[in-house]
Amino acid sequence: MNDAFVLPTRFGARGLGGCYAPETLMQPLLDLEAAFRAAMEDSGFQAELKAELRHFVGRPTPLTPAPRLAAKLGLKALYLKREDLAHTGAHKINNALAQALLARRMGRTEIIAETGAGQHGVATAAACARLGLRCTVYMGVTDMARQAPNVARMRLFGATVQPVEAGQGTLKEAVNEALRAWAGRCTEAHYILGSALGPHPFPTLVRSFQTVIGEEARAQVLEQTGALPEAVVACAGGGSNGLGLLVPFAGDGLRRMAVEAGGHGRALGEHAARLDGGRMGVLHGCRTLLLQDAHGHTAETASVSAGLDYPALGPELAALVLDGTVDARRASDEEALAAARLLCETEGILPALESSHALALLPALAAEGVASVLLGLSGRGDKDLSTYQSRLEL
Amino acid sequence: MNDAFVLPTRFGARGLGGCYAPETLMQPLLDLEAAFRAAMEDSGFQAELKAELRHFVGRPTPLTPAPRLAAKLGLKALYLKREDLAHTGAHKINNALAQALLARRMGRTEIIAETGAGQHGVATAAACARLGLRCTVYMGVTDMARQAPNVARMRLFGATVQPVEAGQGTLKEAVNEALRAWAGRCTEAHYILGSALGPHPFPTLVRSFQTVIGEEARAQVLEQTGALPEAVVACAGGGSNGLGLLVPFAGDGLRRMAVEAGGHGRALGEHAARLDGGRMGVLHGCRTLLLQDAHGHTAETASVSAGLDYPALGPELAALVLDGTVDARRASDEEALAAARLLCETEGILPALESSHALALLPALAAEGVASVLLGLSGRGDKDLSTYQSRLEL
Amino acid sequence: MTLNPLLPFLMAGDPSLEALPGLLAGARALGLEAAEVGLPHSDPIADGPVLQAAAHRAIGRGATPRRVLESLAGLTDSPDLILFTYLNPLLQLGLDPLLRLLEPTPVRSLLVVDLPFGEEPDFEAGLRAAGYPLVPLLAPTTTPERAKALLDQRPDPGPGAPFAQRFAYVVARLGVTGTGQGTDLGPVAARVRDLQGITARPLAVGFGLSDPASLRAVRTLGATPVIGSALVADLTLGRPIKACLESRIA
Amino acid sequence: MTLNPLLPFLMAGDPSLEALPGLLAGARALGLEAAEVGLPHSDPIADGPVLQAAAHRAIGRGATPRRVLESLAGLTDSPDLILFTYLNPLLQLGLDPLLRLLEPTPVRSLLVVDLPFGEEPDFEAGLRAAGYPLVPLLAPTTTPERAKALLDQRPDPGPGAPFAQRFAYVVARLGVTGTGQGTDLGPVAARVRDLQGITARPLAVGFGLSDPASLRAVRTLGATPVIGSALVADLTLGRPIKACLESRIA
Ligand SMILES: Cc1ncc(COP(=O)(O)O)c(C=O)c1O
Ligand SMILES: Cc1ncc(COP(=O)(O)O)c(C=O)c1O
Repeated sequence: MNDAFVLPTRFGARGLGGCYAPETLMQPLLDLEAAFRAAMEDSGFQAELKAELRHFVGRPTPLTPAPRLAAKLGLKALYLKREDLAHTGAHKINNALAQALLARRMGRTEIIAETGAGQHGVATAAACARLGLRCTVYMGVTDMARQAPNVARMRLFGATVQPVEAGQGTLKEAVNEALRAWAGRCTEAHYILGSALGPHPFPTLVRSFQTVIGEEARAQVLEQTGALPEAVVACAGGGSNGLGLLVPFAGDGLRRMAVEAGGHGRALGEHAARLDGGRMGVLHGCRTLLLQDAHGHTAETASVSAGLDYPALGPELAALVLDGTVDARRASDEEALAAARLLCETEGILPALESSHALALLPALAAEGVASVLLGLSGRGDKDLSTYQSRLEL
Repeated sequence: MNDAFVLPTRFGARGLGGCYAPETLMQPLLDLEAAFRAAMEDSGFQAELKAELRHFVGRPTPLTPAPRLAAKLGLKALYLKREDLAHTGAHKINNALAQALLARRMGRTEIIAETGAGQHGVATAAACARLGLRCTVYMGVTDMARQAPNVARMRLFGATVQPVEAGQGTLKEAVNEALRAWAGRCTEAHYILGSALGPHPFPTLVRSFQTVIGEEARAQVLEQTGALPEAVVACAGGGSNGLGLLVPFAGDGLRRMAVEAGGHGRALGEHAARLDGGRMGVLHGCRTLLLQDAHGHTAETASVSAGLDYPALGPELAALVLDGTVDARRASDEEALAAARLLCETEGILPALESSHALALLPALAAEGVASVLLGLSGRGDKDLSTYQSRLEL
Repeated sequence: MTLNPLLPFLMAGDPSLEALPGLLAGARALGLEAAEVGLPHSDPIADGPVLQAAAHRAIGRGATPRRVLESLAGLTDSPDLILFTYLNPLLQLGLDPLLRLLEPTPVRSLLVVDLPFGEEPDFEAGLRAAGYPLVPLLAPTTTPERAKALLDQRPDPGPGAPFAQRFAYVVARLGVTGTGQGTDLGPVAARVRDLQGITARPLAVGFGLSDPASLRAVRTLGATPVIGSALVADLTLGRPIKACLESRIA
Repeated sequence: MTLNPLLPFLMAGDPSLEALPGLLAGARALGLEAAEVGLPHSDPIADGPVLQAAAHRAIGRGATPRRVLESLAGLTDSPDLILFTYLNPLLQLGLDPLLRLLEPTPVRSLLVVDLPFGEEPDFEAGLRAAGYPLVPLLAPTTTPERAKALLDQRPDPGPGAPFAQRFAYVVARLGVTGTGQGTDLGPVAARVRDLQGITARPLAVGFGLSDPASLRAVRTLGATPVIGSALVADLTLGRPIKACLESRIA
């Protein structure tokens, strides 16, 4: 039945993506694709979205030259795309707000979302408060503990935070539970998935709402410097900020890089580096690279950052990597923590732990002779303060 | 010797302000005024400041229409000037960054600052990291406890946070200690005062670096609506965000309002409403309205918000109120907390406790028949999460 | 065609790793023609708390897909089996090893919860060619046109084939598996009647059924009720399979 | 003109509310011509930890400005006093009440730490007219031109006037009052010599002096050393004023 979709459902030479959904969700997904296509062609919707991104979210976010960090690392130039300055503190709001507008346009009055780091949950809760939609956010109990400030923020925005006890109590379980909840309420509720993963049309929808990052960044770096950088770098959890930043540079012949969570070791369960530890599989509705055991059971993951420890990489980003147009790397917990501290001390910017993984790649890039880099600072680190405090012994 | 200053040192009919500084600081203050005047006339400095405000701080900050909150309150239109989206989360960075640039231009390598809510300390620490200046922030021990996240942020930015044990352990004591420290190191260090208070030229300097708020807001509201609002409202601690927002609307014949911390009662020591509990006096280098006992000892203050509990109102804002061109009001702790929750739930924006005091005035304005309001959202509430959690029983 | 009165669902590996053959024999002793066997999966997105917990217990006991299928090899005293599973464990086995594992078992068809027709055409075609058709699912959200298409895509092999290979699975309600609290059977009854208007194949109705009255109501419609979570929960409590099923067949 | 060998600083209200008259008598018994009396203030921005703590203790004991001045009324057995204070308490009293309170006391001049010349011209003129000149302060940051101006603005009433009304206060170092650790007196010696080149009035040197050697060094320059924090700290420990001062005059 995937021929009932109009947009391409697959990515890359190996056909990643697809729509591996329980039948209950098929019609809602078909409806969602139709609504998405209609909205994208509706200038009224586009204008509304643009106005909210500008006046509520604070777009365009700045592109910040980081000369002191660049000098420290031996780069000639470094530019940071400042999604940390977007409302609620990360790129997640671009997608959450757009989907919430879409849901309202579809007549939905209720929103379901999952969250890992809590940023997507906070963004969704904020978007729902802004638009007057009821909101329930599923969050693993481990993540609730390590990202407690975000739990409080969601509640302040009037959202219900549903603790998910299963498994490791992190993002994967939250997605499971959100999918279940959506199956139960799919006639009233829209599910705002938080990254470029899940069944079609979610990966396409989320990526479409996030490319504003790269479009702005490309125009800004050209405006500020008259040239493109040699490399563009983003961290990769599900892949939404990565695609959002990297896709608009597709035709530019520069290096595009995605950094995964290297955690604290290379054995299965000690990291979340799907591209060098994962095998093709299906999870949460799509075919992609997946950390799993020999039996096809999803593996446990580990990362200091709650937003990168998802066992699957979004299918479009995975396809770009497998097809060789995006490079994937990993950064360990320690490297990310050190990179965060260095950015703090040289530029006065506190990055999210997720974004710190992208920063952690810079020394290697400099060593490889790359002179200029544009890096996606996907979020701010306020939510990670307690981790920084304990791990960096402040 | 104040005739050695070139800029006016006094404000309003009653001559508030001045430069009541120990002799040790007089020459540094004279030098500072001279450096400030030179910088303001130097297009190179102006361009540098403008570029940093744009690319690092994220200016212009948005002006957000808040239709759901407006409807709830019975206002026709409400616009929020989003200083919460400025880098580090409040308007404080406008001043901190500008003064840090000025200090570097003066050849200073070291920065001293005081902080109450921690926002100015964080902003100063960030600006110092960005520019490579050494930074020491004085902070009362009570404030360190209630704004712990900001302490961690300052330390991450490489700043030294000096606990100040004296008195109530809040902003007033931090200023005392910062002034003392500056007197000891005034040949190497610049003191970045965080609000429009202290001896000349600080009030003028800080206000000048903050009027970007009102200038942007005025242009934005005209662009978005073609008209000016009936009232412009800001909260008032020392007065920097208030002046920054209100001064550029001076010639517009609209209502300009400043909201002070009403705390939990009307007796001396239970609030920080200088305009209806204060008497003229001199503190920290300037003559202004001051909460004090009969003997001229500074009184204790109380407010749920660490950024508004300073016992003196900055002299320029106090002068505007005494001369009748700005209205002063107070909002209690409870009113501010309720207003914060309402903004969260209707618009998905989490305000700082300070800013919530401005929000708390809106029901009264609506009741007085005001239809349209532009409100200065001076900062975000992430730093106040633990207070919100306990006081709002989340 | 006589009505198959009940389609029981058992979670392989629960309540113990060795329980399955005995439970299947028990079902067969009651004359049940077919049973669903759940392959425990780490991320059962279509299952409610009871089956999630059962799956996780089973995985904890070592109930890997391979071991489960091996435990079914050579069973003769069993109803026809429908392997209820998520796609990924099958993909990881690969088609040929999977077929080799299935061959000696009583499995007659597969119900792959998260595999809509067309997403893995080669895999599905390979299964079908080897005699393992995939069961079509019809949800409350499935429109009539879509239902027709789904039934065509996974067609009825005809009256010569066993129930396990013929039936379509009617999902009784929105949501996940699990005991429904006071499920109103009105809507599913209407859907069953509509479906009976477009297909002659047997229908099973599942998700949320537990009490004998609901099961009877489904039978009254001429469809086979599925009993899953309620049965798994009972077995966990140590009740014998006979007692669990008998009252639900009457 | 003989050199006044020491200018002691006492915090009114410390070490007890009643101590001041006795301490002043003790200073006078040693032949000291003048003493500074600190009016305790809530926000002593120019004071280091010792005087801050003394002020806060004194305030806690009820040492309000009015009470302090009243306790000085009618004292005959006292050196000339310089009232060391911050501006705000004086402003809150108001000029006329302040003058009335000063009149019966041995106070001869005021050192208002945070009142640069010209900031409160009427207030300062009123004090001067009533016989209470303000002491000029000369800091390490004070340029020579600025020093000349400051000395002109608060001029020397001439040799007929007592030391307390004539002297200029040379701030020995940057920072606040308090015991200096190994203060290098080289820079202040140079400054004192430069100042002696532009003014004939007596100079006092304070901030950070404590050990007899430093005090002697100041006297060698022909200036009067001020002993503040070190003295207050000693008195807090219960040492008698005679013992505290004697060793420091020698
Ligand atoms: C700040 C931040 N960056 C990155 C991510 C990773 O998600 P994605 O790969 O979809 O951008 C998250 C997820 O929570 C996040 O919060
Ligand atoms: C967010 C915020 N708003 C307002 C204030 C009050 O200061 P001011 O009156 O100088 O704007 C503070 C001070 O810390 C603050 O952090």
